[in-house]
Amino acid sequence: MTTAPAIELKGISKAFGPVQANKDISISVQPGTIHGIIGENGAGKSTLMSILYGFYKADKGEIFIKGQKTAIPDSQAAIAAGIGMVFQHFKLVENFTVLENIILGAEDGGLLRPSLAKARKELAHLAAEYELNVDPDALIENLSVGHQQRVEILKALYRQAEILILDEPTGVLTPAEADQLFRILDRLREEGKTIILITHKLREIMDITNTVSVMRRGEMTATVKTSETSPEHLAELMVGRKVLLRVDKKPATPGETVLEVEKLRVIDDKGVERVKGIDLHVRKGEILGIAGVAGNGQSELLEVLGGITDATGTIRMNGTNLPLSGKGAHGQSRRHAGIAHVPEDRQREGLIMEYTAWENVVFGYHLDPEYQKGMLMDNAGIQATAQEKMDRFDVRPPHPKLAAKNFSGGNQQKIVLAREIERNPDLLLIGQPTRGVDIGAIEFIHQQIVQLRDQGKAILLVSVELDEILSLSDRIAVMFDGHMMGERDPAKTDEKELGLMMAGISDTKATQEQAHG
Amino acid sequence: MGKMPHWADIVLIPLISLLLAAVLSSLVILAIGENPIAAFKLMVDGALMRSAGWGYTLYYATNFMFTGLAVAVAFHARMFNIGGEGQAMLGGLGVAFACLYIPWPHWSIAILGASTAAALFGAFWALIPAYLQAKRGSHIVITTIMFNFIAAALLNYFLVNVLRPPRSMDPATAKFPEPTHLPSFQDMFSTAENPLFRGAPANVTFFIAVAACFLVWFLIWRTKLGYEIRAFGFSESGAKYAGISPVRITVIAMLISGALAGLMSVNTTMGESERLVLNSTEGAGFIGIAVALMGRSHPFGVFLAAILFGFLYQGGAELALWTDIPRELIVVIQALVILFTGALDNMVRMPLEKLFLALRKGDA
Amino acid sequence: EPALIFDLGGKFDKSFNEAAFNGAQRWAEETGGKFLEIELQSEAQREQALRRFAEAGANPVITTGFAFATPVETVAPDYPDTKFVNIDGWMPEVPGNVQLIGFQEHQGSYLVGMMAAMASKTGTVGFIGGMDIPLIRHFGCGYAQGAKAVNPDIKIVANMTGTTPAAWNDPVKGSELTKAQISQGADVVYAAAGGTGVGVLQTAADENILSIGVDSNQNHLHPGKVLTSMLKRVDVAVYNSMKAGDAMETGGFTILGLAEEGVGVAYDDNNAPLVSDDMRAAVAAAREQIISGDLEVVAYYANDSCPAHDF
Amino acid sequence: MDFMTLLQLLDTTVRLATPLLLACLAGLYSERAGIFDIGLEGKMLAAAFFSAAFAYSTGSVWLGLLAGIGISLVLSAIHGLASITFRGNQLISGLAITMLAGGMTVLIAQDWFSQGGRTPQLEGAARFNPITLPFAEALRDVPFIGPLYYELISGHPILVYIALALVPITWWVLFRTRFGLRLRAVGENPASVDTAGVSVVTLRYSAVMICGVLCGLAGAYLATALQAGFVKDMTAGRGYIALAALIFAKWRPWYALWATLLFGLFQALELRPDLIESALGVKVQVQLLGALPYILTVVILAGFVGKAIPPRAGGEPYVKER
Ligand SMILES: Nc1ncnc2c1ncn2[C@@H]1O[C@H](COP(=O)(O)OP(=O)(O)OP(=O)(O)O)[C@@H](O)[C@H]1O
Ligand SMILES: Nc1ncnc2c1ncn2[C@@H]1O[C@H](COP(=O)(O)OP(=O)(O)OP(=O)(O)O)[C@@H](O)[C@H]1O
Ligand SMILES: [Mg+2]
Ligand SMILES: [Mg+2]
Repeated sequence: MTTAPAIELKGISKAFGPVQANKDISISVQPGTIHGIIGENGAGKSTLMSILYGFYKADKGEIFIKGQKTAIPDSQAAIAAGIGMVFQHFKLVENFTVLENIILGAEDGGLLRPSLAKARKELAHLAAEYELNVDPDALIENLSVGHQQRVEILKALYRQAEILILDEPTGVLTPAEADQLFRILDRLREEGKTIILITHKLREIMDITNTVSVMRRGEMTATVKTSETSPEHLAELMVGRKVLLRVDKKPATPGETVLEVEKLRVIDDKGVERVKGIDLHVRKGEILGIAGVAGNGQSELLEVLGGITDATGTIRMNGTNLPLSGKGAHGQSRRHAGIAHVPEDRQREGLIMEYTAWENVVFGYHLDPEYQKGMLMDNAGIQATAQEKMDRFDVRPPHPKLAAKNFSGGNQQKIVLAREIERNPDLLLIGQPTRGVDIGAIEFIHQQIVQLRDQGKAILLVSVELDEILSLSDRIAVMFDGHMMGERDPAKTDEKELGLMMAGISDTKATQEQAHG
Repeated sequence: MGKMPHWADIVLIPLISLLLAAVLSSLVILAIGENPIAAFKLMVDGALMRSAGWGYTLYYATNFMFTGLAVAVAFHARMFNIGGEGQAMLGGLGVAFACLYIPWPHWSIAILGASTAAALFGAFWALIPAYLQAKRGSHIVITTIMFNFIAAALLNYFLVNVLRPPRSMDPATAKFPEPTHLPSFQDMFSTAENPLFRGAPANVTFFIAVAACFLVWFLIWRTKLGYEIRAFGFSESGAKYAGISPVRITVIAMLISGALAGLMSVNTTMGESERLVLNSTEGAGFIGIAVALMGRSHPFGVFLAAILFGFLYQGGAELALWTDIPRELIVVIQALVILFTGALDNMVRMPLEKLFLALRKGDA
Repeated sequence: EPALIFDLGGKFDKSFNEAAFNGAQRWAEETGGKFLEIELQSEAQREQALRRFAEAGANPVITTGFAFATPVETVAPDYPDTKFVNIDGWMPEVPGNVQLIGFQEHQGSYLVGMMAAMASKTGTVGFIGGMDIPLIRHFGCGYAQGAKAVNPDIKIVANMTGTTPAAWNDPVKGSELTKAQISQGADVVYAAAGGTGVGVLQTAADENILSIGVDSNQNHLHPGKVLTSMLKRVDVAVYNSMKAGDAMETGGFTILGLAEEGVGVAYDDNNAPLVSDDMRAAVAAAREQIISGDLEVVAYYANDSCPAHDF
Repeated sequence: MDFMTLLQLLDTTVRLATPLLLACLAGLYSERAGIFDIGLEGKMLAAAFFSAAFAYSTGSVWLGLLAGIGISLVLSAIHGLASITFRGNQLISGLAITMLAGGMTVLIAQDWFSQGGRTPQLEGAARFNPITLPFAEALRDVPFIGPLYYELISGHPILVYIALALVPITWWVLFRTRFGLRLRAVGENPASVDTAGVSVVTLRYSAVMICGVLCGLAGAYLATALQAGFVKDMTAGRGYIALAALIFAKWRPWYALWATLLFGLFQALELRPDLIESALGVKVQVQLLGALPYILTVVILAGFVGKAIPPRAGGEPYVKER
């Protein structure tokens, strides 16, 4: 039986100014399948999908939907052609309710009331059918990322999408949430819907897709049946060389305690308690991994340790108490105390995107006498230092005078790491070290972290990637709702147990369930 | 890699934008029944072809340099200081107090004292909005506008009730004593056989303004503070991460901005009128915004833009002297310059980028 | 050829500057001559305009407004062959080629104050000034003295429009101030506020009370609603200076008061129905007394205070 | 202060608050859609001039109003062009438009009427005259209600009632209609609107144009209702005060009404030093009195409003492709 492909792209090209994001790309997706797309950062995956969704206009090329040549000048046309898309960065209005977001652009008539009523009914229906439960009256900004993603999927389904594009949907999800997402995708596939899935996680590709395409530097380099390939092979296709997918590390030899945290509490601007009295310690030569679903207080913990947010409680660094609020509670004093901090969000915090790489290489340490020359900053000296560090961390391109925003995500992360690791800190705080970073860069970043540990440094790692936590940590602590749920030895636990703890199933209960399961 | 060569970005685009503004201005002049070419010639003759014309052009440019730098410094910290006008008024009060109540032996010392007073008073007037912005989140655009109005009232109070000499009608101070009079360009450059800058108000303050351009450049691109100001301006969350206190930077940047705006009054009050008059600021605080924008917040750009606006001011005065064109024409021309160079700059940039891209593709 | 420099208010303010312009216009029509003119836009242009006109051979160079006193004082010695005139200004020592022309505004204001008090039925009269400067208080002070002379118990409501030059040009505020004064009982309002006065006169007409114009004869703006105008014959001063030309006498003060017809009260067809014979008689009598010196109207800036009203 | 005085004070408040309210609502539409507009002042000014000029020339205030709205729309289109189409800096564009209006009005007025940048005085049908609401005369003598109705509620020009009616209408449009939902969304996150298949550009232009219409009303009110003609710079900073009120109102229609009434009250109080003196028992410096509305604005912004969060995409041009 030969059916027309659900989607066929022919010769798509797209340039952003001098950047050729897509070069003569052709791809065909069969109906009722899940089609994976992988590729390094900046390979052009998102761009290609955005063209299909009418968000960008292709410079060249044709689009066929169900065999019909279709012009997609804007998203309206894409929606009409039955295409729905969940973007890498959600396109939701934060201070609108779920319902308002759902109907936006798909209202019936000029008045809202009937549209809202209709959407409420339809939503209940969809929720029942696909297990996509969200409170229709909740404000988006109060929802977890996982729920926000559900809203995006609901938006597409509400518009009766037959073809659903998901751009890196699992980057922000817990394993449980990811599993649930895949169950939903499975169900959709069974109903005959077509799904395109972009991800950096080869395991997901292997688990769920029927076919997979690989992109590299704007070109489509291969399309293979998932059943006929392996993760190693895909990684090689993506990066163009062999990649080590496992972290290679010796057992830890922890020394004395570097950081002690007691009864730490954080209350945010809105008066909500985000961290509810936690204790922890990190020793020399070990990596303490903190697992948890985003939004359970890990970010706040990092920010307090990094001197960004005020808190109450005690933090002892090498035996000395650090101030937690008021004067002295800031990033500078933390750095003096020997704490380096790779923040979770490199673009908002870790880097000044408009600054050049060399300016970013001293960011946070810019007051150090070593970077000063009299009253002025020693720009020439800093540039030389930056060049050295960038070379050592294989930042590409190795140009200190290029603005940070012109580096890809992975290379931006390398700049931050180069800065923080090269300062030779006693304690390294590191949040989401590989978020949105491709396989090649992940490998490198993981190696650096382990090396630092082996030099006898203390490392506090926060990540929502359980894989990462499991493979890097020497001890694992799980946070839920501002509490510490308990600690595990990575050798003696698994994703399932951690997943349950992350969902707030209490420590003992988790062990029990573990025992039963 | 950029889409256009750097020179095109900083030279070609402003030039074309200026040209567009000039064309539109010509149409306006035509519409009110005058000859734009003759008008333009009159402006150039009056502002650039005589030394006295330069004396005026540079006098105005001095004002605009100070206010332009003030706006630029605040811009680097991502703040929009619309309060230059009020800060300059307060600066004027500072100059007046310094010149009237302290017996200076010589102008060279007096100018130091008066500049300090002007900077302090201007900075003080920027302090409150800055503090409110940093601590209370009160929008600085609104508070600085309000502070312009309040400054006008304050200045008026002092001039009418405190500083006005008895019997004088004018809400102005008495003439400052002789030792505070600053050497004008005429004093400095004229010789008996070759009189230059006759009667023009440009004075030593011009050199202070030029020095201020250099200093601001150093401050912003060569010092720790400048590094922190720019970092804060680009990303407040980034600044917090690095341990840069937003409150501190907001306040310091605004203090510097206010001080620069305040310094303008040294030129007008000490240099030109030699007394403090009510409207000595004459909207230079607002022109400063345009100057900073046109100069892309870079001191050298500010310098050039200030001279352009100085030319427009002086050329406009010449128009008003010798033709029937109302003085508001100059306001219109300024508005068009600001519109085209500041707001509609992409109208020129977008096609140019395409052009350069096509050229480069052609080369490759 | 003579030159005329208007102060920052602009030449068509319907009062002071416009009067100067009218004088120049009259001279031009009568003699067929031409004159140079400029409206300033900046403080620094004061000297510039003076110098440029002097260098261009203009003679005399006439300036309106007290703010020109200092620049004229500075510039005049550089151009000994040019004669300078300043209206309203004051300087401690008058250079030999400068003539200052001043008006006894308080005298004229005294007379309109009398008329206001006589026309008022409520026993409350209003005064609306432009920018709060001594000159305007000087107007108001004469007005208050005149009103009190007629009715010692009269209530005088006085407001200034503002503290910046914008106060000369804020008819909206003038209008609201008039309404506020009406609600305080005022039924005659004297506006000494340049362009702002336009709003005052308008609202007074709208609300059916009487108003008093200033500088030029403004009776025609709202016929039958403007009680009178306090004339300040800037036009005559300008006309005379232009006519005298180079022969003009300089080096001193010309004071134009009631005696010289420099200030006065406007009677014409527009306000004829409003002015009773009693009023005319009383005003004429007071005028004689002031001219003869039997009655002294205190000038506000004699010692910066007013005996009849606390500004 | 007796009842009548209070009524008169409030009456003045309403009159002075009306242009602020119209401008504030204008800004509200624009800023809710993500386009900052500090050019309200300029649009009002241009509208004031054109409405007065056309009302004078045609003898009909309604034609004048149309002309005022027309020119305000033209300036809005320029602002839209700069900030939407060409993604320019919205603050600069607003500033330039204000300057342009300041210069052009005088230039054209001078060329047209030769009265020093002023229009001739408007009379009769060339002005919006106060309208007496039904029963105002009849009820006048009823205690309390009568004067309240007659003095305060009745007797304003039609534009005052239009401005007041626009408050609930704006609320309804923003929060009860599809257009309002999209408008608010485009000010918060234009990408959400774009990916929902709705044109960001069209939405933003409509918001900017509505802003133009309201500024047109505000300007026409100044020149043909509050005053009988145009004089240069007659807006006297009202556009900026309206912006302050908008922030104070946190971009909400009903709050905008209260905020502008408060500012109107400040301005009304400034006109009544006698009341302030009798209330405080001391004489207040005129300069202080004049600065009072501005000082109070700062105090309120600092003390009561706290951080007012503007629409999140406000002031940023929507750029899909770098
Ligand atoms: N709006 C844009 N304007 C300019 N350049 C862009 C834009 N979007 C993407 N690009 C560039 O196009 C190229 C492809 O980007 P794209 O986002 O499609 O990559 P990707 O494969 O999705 O990467 P990632 O895995 O990081 O999401 C990159 O070099 C990127 O910088
Ligand atoms: N203004 C720009 N001009 C030219 N190229 C740019 C520009 N900005 C970014 N790039 C290119 O974009 C790429 C980075 O793209 P992008 O922003 O998509 O990062 P990313 O890898 O997708 O990171 P993340 O996944 O964290 O968003 C780099 O290859 C860089 O050369
Ligand atoms: Mg990306
Ligand atoms: Mg992507």
